[in-house]
Amino acid sequence: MTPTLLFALAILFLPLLSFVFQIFVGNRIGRAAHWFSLAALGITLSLALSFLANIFITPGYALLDVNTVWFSSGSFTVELGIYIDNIAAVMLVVVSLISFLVHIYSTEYMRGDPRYTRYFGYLGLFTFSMNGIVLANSLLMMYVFWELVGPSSYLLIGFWFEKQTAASAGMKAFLTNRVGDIGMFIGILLLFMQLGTFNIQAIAEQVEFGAFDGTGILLTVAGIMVFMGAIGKSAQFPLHIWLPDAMEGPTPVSALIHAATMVAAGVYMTVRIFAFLTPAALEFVAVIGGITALMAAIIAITQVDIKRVLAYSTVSQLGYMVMALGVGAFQAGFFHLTTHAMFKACLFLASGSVIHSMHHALHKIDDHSTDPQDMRNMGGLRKKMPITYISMVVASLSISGIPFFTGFLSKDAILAGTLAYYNLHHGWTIFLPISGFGAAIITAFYMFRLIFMTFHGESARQDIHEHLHETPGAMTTPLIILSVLSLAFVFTIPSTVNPFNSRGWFTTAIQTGENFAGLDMEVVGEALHHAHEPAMMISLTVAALGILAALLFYLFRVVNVEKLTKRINKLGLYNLSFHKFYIDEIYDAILYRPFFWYTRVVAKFDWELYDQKFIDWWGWVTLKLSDWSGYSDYNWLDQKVVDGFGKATRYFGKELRLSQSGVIQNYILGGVIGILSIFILFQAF
Amino acid sequence: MDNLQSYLIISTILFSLGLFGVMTRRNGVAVLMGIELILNAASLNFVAFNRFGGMRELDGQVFGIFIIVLAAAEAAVALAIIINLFKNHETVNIDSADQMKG
Amino acid sequence: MSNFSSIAFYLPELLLVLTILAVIVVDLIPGLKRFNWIIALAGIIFTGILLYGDYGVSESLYMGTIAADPFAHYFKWIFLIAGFFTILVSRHTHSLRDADLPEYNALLLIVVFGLFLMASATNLVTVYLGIETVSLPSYILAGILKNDRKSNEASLKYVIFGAFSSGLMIYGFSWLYGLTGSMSLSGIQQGLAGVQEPLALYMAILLVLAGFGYKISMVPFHFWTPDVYEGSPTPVTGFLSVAPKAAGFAVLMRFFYSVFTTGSMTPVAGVDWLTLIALLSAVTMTFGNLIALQQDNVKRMLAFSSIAHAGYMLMALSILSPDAIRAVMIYLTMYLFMNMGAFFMVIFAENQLDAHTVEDWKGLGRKAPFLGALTVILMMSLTGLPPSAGFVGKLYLFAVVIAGKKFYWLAIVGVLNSVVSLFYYFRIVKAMWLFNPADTKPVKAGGVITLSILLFTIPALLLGIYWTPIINLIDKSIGF
Amino acid sequence: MSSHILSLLIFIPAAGALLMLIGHRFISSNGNSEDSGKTAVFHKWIAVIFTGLQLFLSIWLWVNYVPGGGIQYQEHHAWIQSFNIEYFLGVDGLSLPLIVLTALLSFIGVVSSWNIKKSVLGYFSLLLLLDTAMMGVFCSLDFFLFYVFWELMLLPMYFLIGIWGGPQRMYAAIKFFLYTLLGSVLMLLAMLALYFYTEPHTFNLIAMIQSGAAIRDTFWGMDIRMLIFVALFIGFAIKVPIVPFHTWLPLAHVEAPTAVSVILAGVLLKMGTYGLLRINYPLLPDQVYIFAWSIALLGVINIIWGALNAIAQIDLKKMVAYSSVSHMGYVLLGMAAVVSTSAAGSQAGINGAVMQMFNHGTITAMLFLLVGIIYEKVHHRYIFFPKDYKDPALAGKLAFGGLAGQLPVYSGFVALAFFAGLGLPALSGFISEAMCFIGGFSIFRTLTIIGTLGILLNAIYFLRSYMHIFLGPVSNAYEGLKDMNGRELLTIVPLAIIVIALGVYPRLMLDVISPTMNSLIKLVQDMALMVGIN
Repeated sequence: MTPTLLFALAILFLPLLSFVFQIFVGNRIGRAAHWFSLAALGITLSLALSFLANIFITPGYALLDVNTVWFSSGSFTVELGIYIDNIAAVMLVVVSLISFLVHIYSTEYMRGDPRYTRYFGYLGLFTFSMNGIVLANSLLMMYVFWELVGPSSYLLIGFWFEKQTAASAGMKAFLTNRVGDIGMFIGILLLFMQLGTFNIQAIAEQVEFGAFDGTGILLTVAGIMVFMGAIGKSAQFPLHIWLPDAMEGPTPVSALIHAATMVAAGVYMTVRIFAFLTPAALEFVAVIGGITALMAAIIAITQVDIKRVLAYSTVSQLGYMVMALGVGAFQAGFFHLTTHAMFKACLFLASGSVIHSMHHALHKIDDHSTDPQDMRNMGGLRKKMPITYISMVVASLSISGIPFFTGFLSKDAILAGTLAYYNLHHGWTIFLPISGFGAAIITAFYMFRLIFMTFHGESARQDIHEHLHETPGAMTTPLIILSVLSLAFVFTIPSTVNPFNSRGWFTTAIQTGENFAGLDMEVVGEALHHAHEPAMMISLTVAALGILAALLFYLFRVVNVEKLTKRINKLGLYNLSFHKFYIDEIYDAILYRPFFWYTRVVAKFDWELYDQKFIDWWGWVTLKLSDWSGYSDYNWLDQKVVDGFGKATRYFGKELRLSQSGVIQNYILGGVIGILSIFILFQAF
Repeated sequence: MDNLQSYLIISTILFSLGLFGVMTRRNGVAVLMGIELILNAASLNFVAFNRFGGMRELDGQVFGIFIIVLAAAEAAVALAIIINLFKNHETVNIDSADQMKG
Repeated sequence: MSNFSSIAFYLPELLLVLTILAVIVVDLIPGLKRFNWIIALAGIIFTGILLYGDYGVSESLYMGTIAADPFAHYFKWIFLIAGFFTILVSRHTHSLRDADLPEYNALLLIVVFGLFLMASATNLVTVYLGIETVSLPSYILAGILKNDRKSNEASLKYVIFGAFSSGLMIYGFSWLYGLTGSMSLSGIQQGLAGVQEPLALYMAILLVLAGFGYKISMVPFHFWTPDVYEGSPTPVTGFLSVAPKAAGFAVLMRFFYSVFTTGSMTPVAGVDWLTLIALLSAVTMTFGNLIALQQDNVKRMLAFSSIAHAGYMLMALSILSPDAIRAVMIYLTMYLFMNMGAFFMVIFAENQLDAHTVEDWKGLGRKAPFLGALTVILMMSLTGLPPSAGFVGKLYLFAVVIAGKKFYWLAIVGVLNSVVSLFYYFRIVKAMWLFNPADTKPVKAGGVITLSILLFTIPALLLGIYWTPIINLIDKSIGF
Repeated sequence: MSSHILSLLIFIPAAGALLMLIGHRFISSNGNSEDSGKTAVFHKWIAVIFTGLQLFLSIWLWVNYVPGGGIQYQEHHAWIQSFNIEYFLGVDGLSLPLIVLTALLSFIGVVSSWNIKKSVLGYFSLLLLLDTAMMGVFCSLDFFLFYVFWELMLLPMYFLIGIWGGPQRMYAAIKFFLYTLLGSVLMLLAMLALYFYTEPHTFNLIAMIQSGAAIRDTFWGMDIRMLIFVALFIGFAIKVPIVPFHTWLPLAHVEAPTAVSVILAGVLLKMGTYGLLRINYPLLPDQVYIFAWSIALLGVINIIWGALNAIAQIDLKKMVAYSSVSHMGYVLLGMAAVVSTSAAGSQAGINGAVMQMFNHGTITAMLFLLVGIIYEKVHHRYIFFPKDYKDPALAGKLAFGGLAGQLPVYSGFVALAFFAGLGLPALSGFISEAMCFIGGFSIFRTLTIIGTLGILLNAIYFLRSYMHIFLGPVSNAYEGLKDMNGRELLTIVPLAIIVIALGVYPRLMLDVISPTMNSLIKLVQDMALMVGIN
């Protein structure tokens, strides 16, 4: 076993070890048990960093590619394997870093929770599943870990299961994801049946050598099917509904889910399978991403819950990433995944810090009815919580796409991609840049709306305000680290310090992806290059516009927001956004309710009709018979229903026993009639 | 008239009458009589077949006697039972014995 | 064989006659009166010993009117076993305490003698004689409880229906005689080869079938069965449900296989009585089972079920092959044990609890767990679930039908009927075991009853696990 | 020992039952049938010891089994020569997992029945008799012997449900009995037909494979092979149960005592599919080709129909019962893949089906045990109280809630079992379900795609019921509930370990079964060619 493999396995299994430890030993140790998890994640992180160091030496080369038979029945073999290239190495760092920071943060955030140690166990399980997805070299193995993310998210989102909303949210996340998983599974089956392998590299290779001939419709279908998994996991329209509800989990969990794990898994998977997505499939991907990005951004504008704003922002940003992959801006998509992980984690943890503080303050004044997450109860927090404030501003600038911050680099590349795509295809594809830039302006607006409502202005509730204070070091340290990582130079040094140039170690390590399914990456690259400058101009402008609007609306209060809202709402637009386009309600009306109604009907049919009355059909027949024979009345219908078969036999038995009249001469008559009828019967035939 | 056919016709009539009697009479004794008619029809057949069938042996005639003997025994048993019926039901109407049915 | 030399092979029957006489005579001597059942049983035992001496004999006796062949020999064992245990158990039946047991034993022995005659008859006269010898004492036995209205009614219905049926049969015989000019079965078979009037022959076959059908309670000549079975004293019912039915099948098989069948095993000229039997079989078992479902009186239920069993056995006879005879003989053997065992159990329940309906049996299993467990085995066997004798019997019946490759539908009707029969047989089991009794006071049966039930249950189970000896015996007994 | 190990395996429980009956006489003080405390303990320990011994033997069997070594541990004696009935036992990769499963679940069933109060002697002796019959079915290689054991199961089952069951127990018991008997009598006819059509006549299932190919006949214009296949199929389908022959199942499961539900769902259902694989497949391979699509269709219907019904249930046990219907659908889908032209597909399907049989056995056993545990604690098992509940104040209301806080260990195991049930990777169900889908997909694409809906549907009812029972606001009605005790853990933990072990390392099972199953595939495909319909 080479050290590389050993390290990789350690990265995979250390978090699992943490899980096992916390479940079986943790609660006997108590609070101190978190040191075990911290140590495990710390080692994981350092090992991941050691992999990252390698990518500077040999870019574009698989660090590790091992395979072993998991099980086999002769012709049908399933292999397990680890494949680490630069993408995986970067992703590993992202996952373990965020996870590690969340661990640290949680030691304070979750202090005093009755299931404290179990919480750390679940975090371990989650990290394990995510690392598995990253390391997997085959679609089936990826699917395995993909599915494992389900229960880990279920446990974490529903961690405070005493809250009904939390319990439902966990379930909703799991089930919504499963819808996508079905598609992914079918896609995997299609690929396997066609190519006989689950291995991603092998699939790509076979596609390259023309395993799917002809128009490639099958490959397109397979690609879209597999991508359905990403629609679920990465909360793309129309399966995005689970993500905002997932805010019911503890805030650090939200940070983990929304920044580095679960939702990133979908994008990561799309990155992995990019090589064999056909142009048609990519078009589908791009459209889904575009819709998601714009729609989620619009919803985010009107939310008042601090975490919900961030949640929709996540959906929107994920839409960006997916759209990027769809338009062929492979590098940009993955870049955005990485940068987003940092600033979004920072945002969530910062909001958690605010909520934590609010919660304590509310606790002090013995107020249990006020929602600690509602921004309308905040305001003017920046003096009380300076570190939180600064880190949040940094992250907001980053997400809004302001130069010197990471978000600018990656987002700009994506916008360039959409523009390039339009330049190549024209027509309806104008939707993509519109969506991209539109979402960009909205993003800047709602992020700064959030900042201003929370940290600036007057405090809405002075009584709370008095008791607020900055959170402890265990919570602020991760914030500081993450806000530093949201600065652009982190990704560009040592190549350049030019804030408008994204060239750096990252772009060197992560080359433009290959596509064997018909997309000419050179053409795409060329178009990207040309679109770069205009995109930058527009994006800078829209970001500035967005921030400006937020300034006017919420800081300087030049515009009366309430009035504006009312005016807009004349068309129902505000409500549309506030109620998230009514998608949950629509699903409820056209999917959930009819479905459960249907299951009840099925069950009723199965038992009460099919089983209990099946022979009511027999009964009907016998009823007719008895009508003819004049023997019976309808009374028997009222009698208790026995079973179908039984009923009929009993009924016939009852009728037949009438023949046993008790009068001997009837018996003789019966015998004579019998013999005569036999005689006639046999003569007739 | 002294041919097989006429005997057979008579025996068939006897049989039918017996059958009719068995099926229609209420009185137990009358029913028994019906049965006797059926037996006599058979007996007549045997004798007639024996005579007109050109058989060397007299086994048909013997069978006829057997039938008479057994019919007598049967009648004895049946009458005893009918007497018992009368003891229990105060009637020889066989319809009265319909306690068991269904 | 001449009359005189025939006697050497007729000793069992003669001993039986002597026993009958002895029982009657002893009954007249006051001091010895109470020993007559011992004489009866001893007579049966010695008859059995003599019968054993005749093992393997195949002779035609009394100028071809009676056959001492392995076939008859086998059936005689069934009659002896049934007779022996009926006499034994009757002494311990409470309802028979007031009856005139001496007469009763003599009558039973006469029935046994008649059964012997039926099984070995090879001539129209002896067939008729045998059937009547069985029937006449049976009428009296059914009504032996003179003051019991049900018993009286049973005997009345029995005698009228019986006499009527035998009348039909004898009328049919007369036509057969007329058509062929012969009284012996072999003579009739030869004579039938040249018969030109299929209609007359057909009518004759039907009439004969009526007579035999009455003995085996085949639809539509089954009507007497339930009433007679219900009204008769239970030991008599048990005996009637097994022994005369077996004899009826013996004579039916002998008659149809050696009279209405040509030498090359095909039905006689133009009369497809095989299909007729198949139809009657289907109707009989369906009818018996469906009505049995409705019964609450256990004896009556068993009566209808015995009709159904006759239907099962007829199923095999719709295929013309030696295997069919074997299958019926196996089934009758198994049926002897399981059905009589069940009737003994009914006697037990009547004795101890005055139980007549299924309702009365509730909780009996808990009061008498041992006998309850045996009943489960008996019911299992009657239903035909493996591993039990009843299953093996059904297996052979179905095997014949399937091997015949002709009446698959009949096999399906047959198995469906077994399923239906489960329902009512297990009503008894359900009543016994699934309900809690009102009081859990244990109920003890007398030693004889318990032993009889046990002796009949053991074969009902063991023959379902290993039945090679029976098969070997029957294989040696098929020759007419 | 090795030459008679299968006989031992089969008859050890029966010997235990016998010992109980004999011992009862000596131990009970008054000779009464009712149990004193002393006799009850005696019976329980006899049951534990004998099923434990059987379990030990079955594991020994597993360990010493040589994968790919054909039929092993054969015992071959003449039984009824005149009918060519043999006492022929043997084990191959198809029966071995089920034998171990039977022994395991019987043992667990006995342990889980520790609190039985009502006539202990009867209960445990019937349970052991049932054990003997089940073991016999899986060991028999003679059709007649197989049939005898098959039917022998019914009787103890009838009593176990009928005496120790719930309120509708009598109805459930007789319904189960009639339903299964209906199936098995058809099987009897088919068995006899096979016997008489093979030359020389035989019940030997191995010999029949060769001679079975020669069966050619028609009856009323129908191919006799098809008739035989259908008769056998219905017989087995009722046991599986395949929709529409499934309605005995929810009732029987719900009414049966816990241990019996465990055995019913864990072992008895497998007999249907086992029978198909053991008898229908090798004997009538051409018919398998004709019916493969229908089998796949029925499988998919089972998956969907069972799951839809499960979703609507408010009785936890009924839900689990319907989940069995759904899960057995996977087996059928996998089995249908035997006709797949792709070697990988057919192997995945058939091997997946056999693994799913075992895995469902363990998972559903866990589920029923867990339902039994909560039932013992609170004496009901409603998710929601029914609308006509005896207490009108509770009617229609949520029955539990927030149990996860009160019973952390219990809820943890339920979560494990539920996740295993909904096919979570790393737990055994996933592997076999995925293999069944892969197999099915290789030949019946559309059907399988519809079938994959089951992935979602199964998750819905498991998660919903989990939420309603264990999550949400804590209900005050069940304060002071105790978490699982040692005995209950003893029943659950082994199953949990197996579920995880087979989920992580399926080779444990696959390596044992695949040689046998692969040769079965080859046999079916080759024979079908030979018979000429392909």
